[in-house]
Amino acid sequence: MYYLNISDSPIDVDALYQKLKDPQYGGIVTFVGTVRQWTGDIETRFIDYSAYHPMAEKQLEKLAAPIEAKGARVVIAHRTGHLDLTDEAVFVGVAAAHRGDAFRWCEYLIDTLKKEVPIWKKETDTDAVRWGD
Amino acid sequence: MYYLNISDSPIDVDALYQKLKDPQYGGIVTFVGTVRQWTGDIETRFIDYSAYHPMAEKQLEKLAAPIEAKGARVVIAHRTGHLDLTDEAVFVGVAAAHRGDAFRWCEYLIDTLKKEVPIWKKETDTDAVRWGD
Amino acid sequence: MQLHVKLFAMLQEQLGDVIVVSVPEQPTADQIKQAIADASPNLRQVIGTARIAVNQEFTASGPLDVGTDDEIALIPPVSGG
Amino acid sequence: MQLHVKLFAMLQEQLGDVIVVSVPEQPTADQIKQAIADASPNLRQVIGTARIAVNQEFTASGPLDVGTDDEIALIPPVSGG
Repeated sequence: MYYLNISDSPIDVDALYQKLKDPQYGGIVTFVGTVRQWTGDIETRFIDYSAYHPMAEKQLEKLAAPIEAKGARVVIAHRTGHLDLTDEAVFVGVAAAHRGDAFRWCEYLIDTLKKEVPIWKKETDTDAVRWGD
Repeated sequence: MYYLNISDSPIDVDALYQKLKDPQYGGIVTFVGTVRQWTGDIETRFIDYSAYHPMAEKQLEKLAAPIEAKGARVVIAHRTGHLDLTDEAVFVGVAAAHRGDAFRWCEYLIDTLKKEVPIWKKETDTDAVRWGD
Repeated sequence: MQLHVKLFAMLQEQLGDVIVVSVPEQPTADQIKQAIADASPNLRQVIGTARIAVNQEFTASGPLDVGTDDEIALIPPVSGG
Repeated sequence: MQLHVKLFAMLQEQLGDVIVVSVPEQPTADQIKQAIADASPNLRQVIGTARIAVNQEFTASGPLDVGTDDEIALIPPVSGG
């Protein structure tokens, strides 16, 4: 069964990874998005993430359910609040019997999360504050 | 700089993940292959992996170097010896500025590792012992 | 009909948690957005790129069967991940 | 010329760590494999699917400039990962 979490707590990558381990799966693909220092010439100091919580959680369920229905396991966590450089903002993990599926579904989940889940970043860069990306 | 390891020691997923974190990278994709219980009707009890060590390490370097030359970081570990169900056999991680690249390169690395790196598995299933897959 | 519309991100910073707008019965999402933009013309561009959610679901085009009991939200382009 | 060829996996289990075979000067990989298969006919099939490595590099087709100082290995289909 999928595990989904949006909260201000730091993302514990190892604990989330452990939720994906199971004798029935041979391949586990994870994506972790961290706060990057440079985007071209723009230097980021920190990021604040906010969410429309109940809707964001519903949207994650809509993403996870069809992948789980194919027999895989899905773990997604997104952090909100204040994040410093290299802090994990998002974890998306898929465990599946076959690795090709795990790669495809993990990338689909992060791509779709970035379009369909109401979470916003407010980036404090050295020169300005920027919403979005 | 890449980190490559082939040894009998258990794979410490979290320690390997930590090697991929860096302010210059925003996306980290990892693949972990674990010992799966069922392959169709065949039930696996445990697996022994062996390697042609110096050549396997050279082959991993040949895989990692061109990806690192594109500005990414590569971490690969393969365990040898006796592995039980759910034990990690292989870890392949790529950190890159952009997540699409990280997904592509991680999958390329595991696909190529499975074809070009002299490591062998001897699977002890409930009905028979099988080499390869 | 008056609707309470939840706001988020830069719109929340500029306009507060909720904006109250007057719209026709069974408004379309575009009519709701238009009413918000009319009240905040300097934010017209970002409001234009936002989507309307009703009861925590993105809406399709066409008239929305919404009343004062429904939870309406204006969702600016998301940027999680 | 006599070559010492390292063996791995199921071939190592069946035939030991090293097999010594006689091959022409500048043998091709296929000639080395053929010499090993001639010595172990019941393993002909797996030897046929194996590759030859010289000094820890897979070989291309064509004559190999190998002598007794080179490290020759017979690499059965790999199955790591």
